[in-house]
Amino acid sequence: MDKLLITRGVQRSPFWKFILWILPWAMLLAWGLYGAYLCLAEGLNQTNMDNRFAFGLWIYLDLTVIAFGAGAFFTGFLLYILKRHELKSVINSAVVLGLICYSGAIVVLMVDVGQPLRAWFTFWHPNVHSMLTEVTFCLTLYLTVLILEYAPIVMKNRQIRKVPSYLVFEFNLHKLMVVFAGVGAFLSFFHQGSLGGLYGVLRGRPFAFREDLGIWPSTFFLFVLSAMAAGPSFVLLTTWLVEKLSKKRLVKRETMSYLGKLSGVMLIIYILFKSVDTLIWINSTSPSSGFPAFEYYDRAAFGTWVLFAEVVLFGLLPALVLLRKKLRERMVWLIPSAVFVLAGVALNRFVLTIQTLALPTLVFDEFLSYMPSWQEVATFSMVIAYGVLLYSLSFRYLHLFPQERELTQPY
Amino acid sequence: MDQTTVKKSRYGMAIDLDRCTGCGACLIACAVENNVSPGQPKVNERNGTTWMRVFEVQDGRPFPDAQTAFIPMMCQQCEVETPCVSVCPQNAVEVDPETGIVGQIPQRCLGCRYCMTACPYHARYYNWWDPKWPDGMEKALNPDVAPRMRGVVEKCNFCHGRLHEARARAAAQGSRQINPSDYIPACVEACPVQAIAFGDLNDESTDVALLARSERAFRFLARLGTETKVYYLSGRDWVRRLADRELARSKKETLHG
Amino acid sequence: MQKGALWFLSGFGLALLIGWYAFPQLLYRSVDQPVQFSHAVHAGEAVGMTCDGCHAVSDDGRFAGIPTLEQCAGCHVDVLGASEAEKYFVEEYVRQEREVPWHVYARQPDNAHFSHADHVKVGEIACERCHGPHGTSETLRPFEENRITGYSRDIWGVNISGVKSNPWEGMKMDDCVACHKENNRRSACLACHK
Amino acid sequence: MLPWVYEFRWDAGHIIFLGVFFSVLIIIASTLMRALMRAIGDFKNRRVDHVMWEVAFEDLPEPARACRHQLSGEVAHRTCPNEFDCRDCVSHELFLRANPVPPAGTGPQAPEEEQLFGLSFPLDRYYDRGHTWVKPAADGTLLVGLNDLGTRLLGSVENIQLPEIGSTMHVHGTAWQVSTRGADTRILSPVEGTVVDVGGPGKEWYLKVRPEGNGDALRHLLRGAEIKPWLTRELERLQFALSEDGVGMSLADGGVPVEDLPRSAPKADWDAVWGEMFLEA
Amino acid sequence: MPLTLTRRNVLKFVGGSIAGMMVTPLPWKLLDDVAIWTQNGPWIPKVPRGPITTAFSTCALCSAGCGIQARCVNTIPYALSGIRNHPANNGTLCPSGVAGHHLAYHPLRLKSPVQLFRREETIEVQPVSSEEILGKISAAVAISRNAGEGTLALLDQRPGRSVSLFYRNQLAMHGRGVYLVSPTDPILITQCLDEMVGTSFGPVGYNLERVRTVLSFSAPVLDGWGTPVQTSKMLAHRGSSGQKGARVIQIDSRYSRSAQLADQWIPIKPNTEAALAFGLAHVLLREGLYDKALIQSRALDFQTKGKHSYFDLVGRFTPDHTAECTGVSRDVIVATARALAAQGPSLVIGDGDSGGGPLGREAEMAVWGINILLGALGSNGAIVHHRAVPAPKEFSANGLSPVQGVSDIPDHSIGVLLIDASEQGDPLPWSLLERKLIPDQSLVVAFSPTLTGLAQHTHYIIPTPAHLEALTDVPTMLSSATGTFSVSSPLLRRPEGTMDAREIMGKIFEVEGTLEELLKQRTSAIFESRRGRVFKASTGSSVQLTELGSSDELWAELTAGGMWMDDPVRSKPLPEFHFMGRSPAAYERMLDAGEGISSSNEPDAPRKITVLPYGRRAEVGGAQLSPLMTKLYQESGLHRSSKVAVLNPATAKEFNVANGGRGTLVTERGTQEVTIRVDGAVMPGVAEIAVSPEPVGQAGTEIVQEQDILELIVPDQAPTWRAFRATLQKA
Repeated sequence: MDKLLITRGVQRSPFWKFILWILPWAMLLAWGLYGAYLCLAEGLNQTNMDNRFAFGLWIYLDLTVIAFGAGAFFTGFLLYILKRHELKSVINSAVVLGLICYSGAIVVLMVDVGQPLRAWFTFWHPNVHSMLTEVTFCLTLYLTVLILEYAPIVMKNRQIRKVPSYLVFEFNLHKLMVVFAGVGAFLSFFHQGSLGGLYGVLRGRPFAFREDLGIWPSTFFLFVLSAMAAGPSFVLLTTWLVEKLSKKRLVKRETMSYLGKLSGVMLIIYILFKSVDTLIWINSTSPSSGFPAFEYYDRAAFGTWVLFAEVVLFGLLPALVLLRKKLRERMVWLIPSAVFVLAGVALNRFVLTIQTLALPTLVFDEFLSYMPSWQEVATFSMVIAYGVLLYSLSFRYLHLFPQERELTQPY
Repeated sequence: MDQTTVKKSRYGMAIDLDRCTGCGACLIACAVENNVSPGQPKVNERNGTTWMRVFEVQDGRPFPDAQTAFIPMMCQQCEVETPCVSVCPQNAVEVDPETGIVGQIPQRCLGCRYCMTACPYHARYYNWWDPKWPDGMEKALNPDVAPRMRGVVEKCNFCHGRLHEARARAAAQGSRQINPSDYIPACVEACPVQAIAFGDLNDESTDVALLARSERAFRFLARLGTETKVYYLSGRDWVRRLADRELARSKKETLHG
Repeated sequence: MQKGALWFLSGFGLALLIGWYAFPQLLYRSVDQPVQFSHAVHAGEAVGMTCDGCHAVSDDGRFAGIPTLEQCAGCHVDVLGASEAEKYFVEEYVRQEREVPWHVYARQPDNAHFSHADHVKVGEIACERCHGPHGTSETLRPFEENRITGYSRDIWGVNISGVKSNPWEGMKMDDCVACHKENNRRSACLACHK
Repeated sequence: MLPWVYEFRWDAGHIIFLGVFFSVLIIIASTLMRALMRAIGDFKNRRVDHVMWEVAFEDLPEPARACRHQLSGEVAHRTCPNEFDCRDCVSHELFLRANPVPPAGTGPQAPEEEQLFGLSFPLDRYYDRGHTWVKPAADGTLLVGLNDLGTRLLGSVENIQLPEIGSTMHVHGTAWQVSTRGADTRILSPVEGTVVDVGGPGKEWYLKVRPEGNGDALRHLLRGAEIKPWLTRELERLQFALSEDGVGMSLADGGVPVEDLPRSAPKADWDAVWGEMFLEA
Repeated sequence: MPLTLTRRNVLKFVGGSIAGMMVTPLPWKLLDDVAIWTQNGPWIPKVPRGPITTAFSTCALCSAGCGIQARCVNTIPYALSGIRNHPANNGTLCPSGVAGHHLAYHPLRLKSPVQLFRREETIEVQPVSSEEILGKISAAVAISRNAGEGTLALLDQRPGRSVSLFYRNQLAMHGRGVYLVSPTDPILITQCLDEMVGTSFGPVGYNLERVRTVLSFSAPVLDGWGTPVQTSKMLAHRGSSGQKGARVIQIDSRYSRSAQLADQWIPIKPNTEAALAFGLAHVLLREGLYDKALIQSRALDFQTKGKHSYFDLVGRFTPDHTAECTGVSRDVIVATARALAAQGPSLVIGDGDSGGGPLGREAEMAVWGINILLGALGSNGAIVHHRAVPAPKEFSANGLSPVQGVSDIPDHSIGVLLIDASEQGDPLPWSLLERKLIPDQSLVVAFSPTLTGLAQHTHYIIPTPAHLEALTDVPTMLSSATGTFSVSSPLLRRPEGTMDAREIMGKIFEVEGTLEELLKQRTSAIFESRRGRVFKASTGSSVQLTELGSSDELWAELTAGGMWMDDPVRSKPLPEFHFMGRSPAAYERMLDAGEGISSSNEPDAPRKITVLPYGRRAEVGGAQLSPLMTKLYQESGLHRSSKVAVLNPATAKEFNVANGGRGTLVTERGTQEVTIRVDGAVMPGVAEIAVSPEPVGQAGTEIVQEQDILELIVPDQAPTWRAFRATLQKA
């Protein structure tokens, strides 16, 4: 039965091996579900968040996975709108990754808010000026889009495709994918940006606050750019990982290299803007609200090394590597660079979510630290495990890499 | 009969830090008035609820020259670009145009806590626990203030229940205009040294309007530009320098230099 | 096609039946008032009481709501009439000095602040505007409680669809807001929430 | 959210924000509806077979989609853009004009044998890429059968589902279904028309079809000199598909492929091989 | 044509149902109702609904006697505030008072008598009948009376009440009765003055209106020591008021709240207050800054030939020597003495910190000595005579058992210990009381509404009505210039099963009568004295007592937030007195107190730190604290938890502990885990630790024993526990 669900002509490990692989992740998922249950049933006192650290691990996770999930929209946009057909071989994988990241983020958000049963109030009584409203609307819509993008992949499963109505619907839906790609790109632009805006608008947190460019703070645009840099790297890295784990070539090397190039280009643009933005912030935005910027880096844990790591180590460095054709064509350069790109973006999200809250605003207030509780970690792991499981199932039973068969056939 | 005949107020406070003894009567009175629950024994200073927090601050000089001041800190009722209002995704926070009071409606709140990250004064509190009172004490709750539930944010609203009461009292006499002495927040009423003045800042004759204009008056983090309506008073230079970090730093430099 | 449509339609029809008929039956729990009471008798010519004779606003602006036993006992210290309900009331409550656990049709939740003084004395709104003409009712209808929210059915309105056929039907926030908007009254959340 | 809901205001923020929201919602919904309507249209226009083949074709590895003119050597590399349906192919027209397909044995090449690599490929018929053949009968109907390679690939068939008489065939729709060794394989129909009679394994032919449409009906099928290069490539593909699993068996058994391939190599992943050879994803 | 159940058909049916559902109110109303459920669900506490009324009473949490105005719903108080113009509090209340109506709902509230069984860290309580306890007490009392084995002691944590007179009367009649008060009780401070004068000097109080300079020896003068009105007046010159207040100089080893608020803080080595007092007296004498004629004529031990005199004693404490003893610089000593003399009237206040224990008799006498030198006891001084509050005749002085401090009675002497008002008053280390009991034979019973404080150490507890449930009178405060009397009338109905202390004692001694009768008798006595003024809460103003028509009218006023205030009297001239008291070895004792054999002078043992426990009056006592306060105070950082030790950064470094880290304090009595806080304002070498109750959960059959820092005190160490040595280790 398992065999008949696997795409014809591709090789997958034996079922028992697959179960063995799934099992630990399923256990992690179960543990995470228990942690999340505790948070929902007992309340968020189960976490180590508090009135000062009102956002913690989860929001950090949300921001990071959504940045990583940007691969879905960016690849879709390049493939369907800009017709970069070389990306066809990773689009399915990118869509699945996007779906995992976004649905995971939304699940965690539902645990994170205190009143999930009233969360629909945001739709019914929206405050259109709130970045979070924008994020909520866009995330929900985009998740719908991702589901619609994922649906065709599911419908092309070997067994499901036998139902003519599904396949015909899939066929027609796929033909219109350009619309979803466009809508996805549009929505992603807004919510990736709004996630940045989320912190950029915090007038009361001068560490995060940035001047407006138009109607949005500069972090809006920085987030869009950094997400576009992270997305391809994430697709690249997961593909590479899956190749390593399944011991198969799934995607042409040129495609990998092309993804690296995309990351590099976006990253260098991002770093450029980020540097200008940081300079303006240090010299004007922050001091004008009574906060000397160097004080932010006065704390043992968050020295200027953070800024250096973000801009140079995990920014400029991988960008330059990825922009050089010769280097990015070699896996030993390409993969670590992708890791660095992701580390840089993850660090950026960390700084914005955690450091912002750790830093005091009132002169007499103190710098605070926060360590997530096991329930928070469990919920976090739940999303990771869910992602691995969904990806593993998709990889096994869906045709994620169209090039897989020809890459394993030498003619 | 229309709304325009009702006077628009801007309620504000002036807290004299040179008088405050840090006794904490204000925050207890506040909690009693606003049905803030005693909470669980596990509660600590970072995850409990107190609409008003009193900070003990020192001028940083070593033993035996240290000077101490107490700073009661509650919602500062920002008037301009109120940080928490614009961030709330579902309009659970708003500035009442008639009173200038920043209102937080727990029943609308979904508990995302975005407003808490937005507030520079850390004056917002989240109900990490189910509010619980010892047996029988629910009968002794203030009927004018609804208890909140777990998973929502709450904060000072200048004892709005008392404004309701004052309005009802005025209405019973057929008037729309409240008697100012009917509306005094619990902390103001409780302060044993009368360190807090409260009233309508629009009314030039009130104590609070006078104090707000005094030379001793300052506001915390005023450079954020949110135009808070809670003023602090101190004649002590080092206390006034606590207003923001730039000022605090300038002190250090003069000390060293 | 024909067969398929039948399945679809039967599902559709069943859903309609459940949604429009069974759902309200299940949603509300009907309870009889502990004592029967005739507003018509009390407000009628024979007795001639007015609304604020029992439901009074005090000098400090607080609304007394349903009268306490003390007020009722002012007259009903003994059985005055011939009705069974009154006899029951006097025996079970007045004599035993127990308060009657009335179910209040117009009960708002704790988080709503409603000043009768504001609306009646300043706003000059008639009682019937919100409470309907129950001052002429002969009996007390059963109290219907929403099983989920604990609200009285009057808050949502009689019609499950939310359509109102009389101005006094419905006491949800939307209804308050509609009237406030119409008359340009306070619109801040805190004006009515506590 | 809606104009009559409390807190809605007709200001720029609300109009823009909610305008965009509802626009996106409408776009998503209408696109979905459009896909649905099109799907229903496909059903009504009896394009289901066509769609299913098109999807399957899209999913074939690129080398499996090589144009017949690439196989014949006329062009170095060309992937078929028309799902192996050359009837409306302009390029095919051009290729043909430049280089008409000589019937086997009549062209510049050496006359073809009916036996190719030990397989029987009579030249009196047309061959489809899905290993079926079509032979016009005298009464104007078309006989459809499984070619020798196809027959040997499937070996002894356990179960076969032939269409009912009177049912309609579409080009590259499903002709019949075979299930063997726990795997289903659909055999592509090489022609369009109505089934007038059915045969089966062991008979001369599987189907007798009354063709529909004009004289182009057989234009997409391989014929004459095209057969050998195609078959050569098919055998290569088969060889690879079999070797992939590490079975390492050789196709030829003393020069001639064995009669029942599955029986001779039971360990091979026949499911994958059939998928590969019968162009099913 | 039968409807066949195929997957396709089921799907169609489901599709139809979903489509149909969408056009019914069900999903939408459900969505809405579920949201309302989250706003209004049964787990969310509901506010009471009912008539709102106002009631007046007097706060009995301490002896300030603040008038309280209670807003009540269904007659249950839900918010307290001060009565405007009330002479004690003028419309305000202290934090404890504001939350006073919570005390009836204390999580550890007892509503029926219990027997206690102590386990390792918990206490198990088992219900027992009050008859059983009373039977046991009566039996033990009889044994004590007849067999003469052990005394019958009653520890009164709120002395000065009318019921206290009743106790003293009964104990006196018993024969072997001992009336005890906490060593920190202000009554003992005036006893020191009596010892100097030789007879009862009579009740005295402070007239703070007259004072320009206040020198406080560790008394929490600005932190709940006086009435709110007095504290407010002392701070009146702060801020923008433009009023005049007193200059406050605080001598304190701790950077206490009063030290923080005072105009000047003089840090002093722990337990060297007596030396500083002598040092100040030295400067006053040397510079002639005292009334020589008065001293010459009245002081019997000022300068005596052949015997060590006060002059000799003080002569030893030159500013330099004093500086060496106390750690206060010579210049500060001289300047302070001069300021006291120059900026009079001055008042020197002894009285220790309520958490930290008493100063000790000698130090208190040394403080009285400065007051005498400064003329504070003179007719223009701040220390004024007043008359005792009139009492029924049967409580005449010779019918009363004498007031004794716990430290003043022999060890192992008590057979039966009854503790009244154990939830109130200042904290008392249990070890101090324990050693007064006959080991393994004594019976200890507390009368307390809650299972807190000293009550946790007893064998039985008889529950008494809680604050605002109880009828009680409020005695005069030490800082009051005249006698006062007010009555705290119940605002809450007391639970069945509680008994007030008068009822309990009545049953033990078989005396008829009720507390209400007792208080009414006292009210009559006051009314008949025809003295003083009465504050009426209803009008917010005071009238002459004589304007009231009857004793009942006075009773009505007193039970409704009113207060009776005696007329001031001219201070009696200072009689002859001894600066050093009258005990045989007075000089040596005083000298020892000054030179100090205090623990801080022992050779510096490594890893030992001086622990300074501290607390606040009426807050720390036996944990009579609203559960709200313990939580809120800690949340705001206003009051440290008793699990926090505050150290100077240098000290922290010395002991290798870090800010926020954990440490363990060890003495012979046990260990306590503490969290370290570093504060640059704290004196080096000490650890300040609060004595305050921790938040508690709901009471079950087992509760966790309170563990405060006082438990670590080794009983024989010293009569006071202001400072003790403990080993501090990094945990």
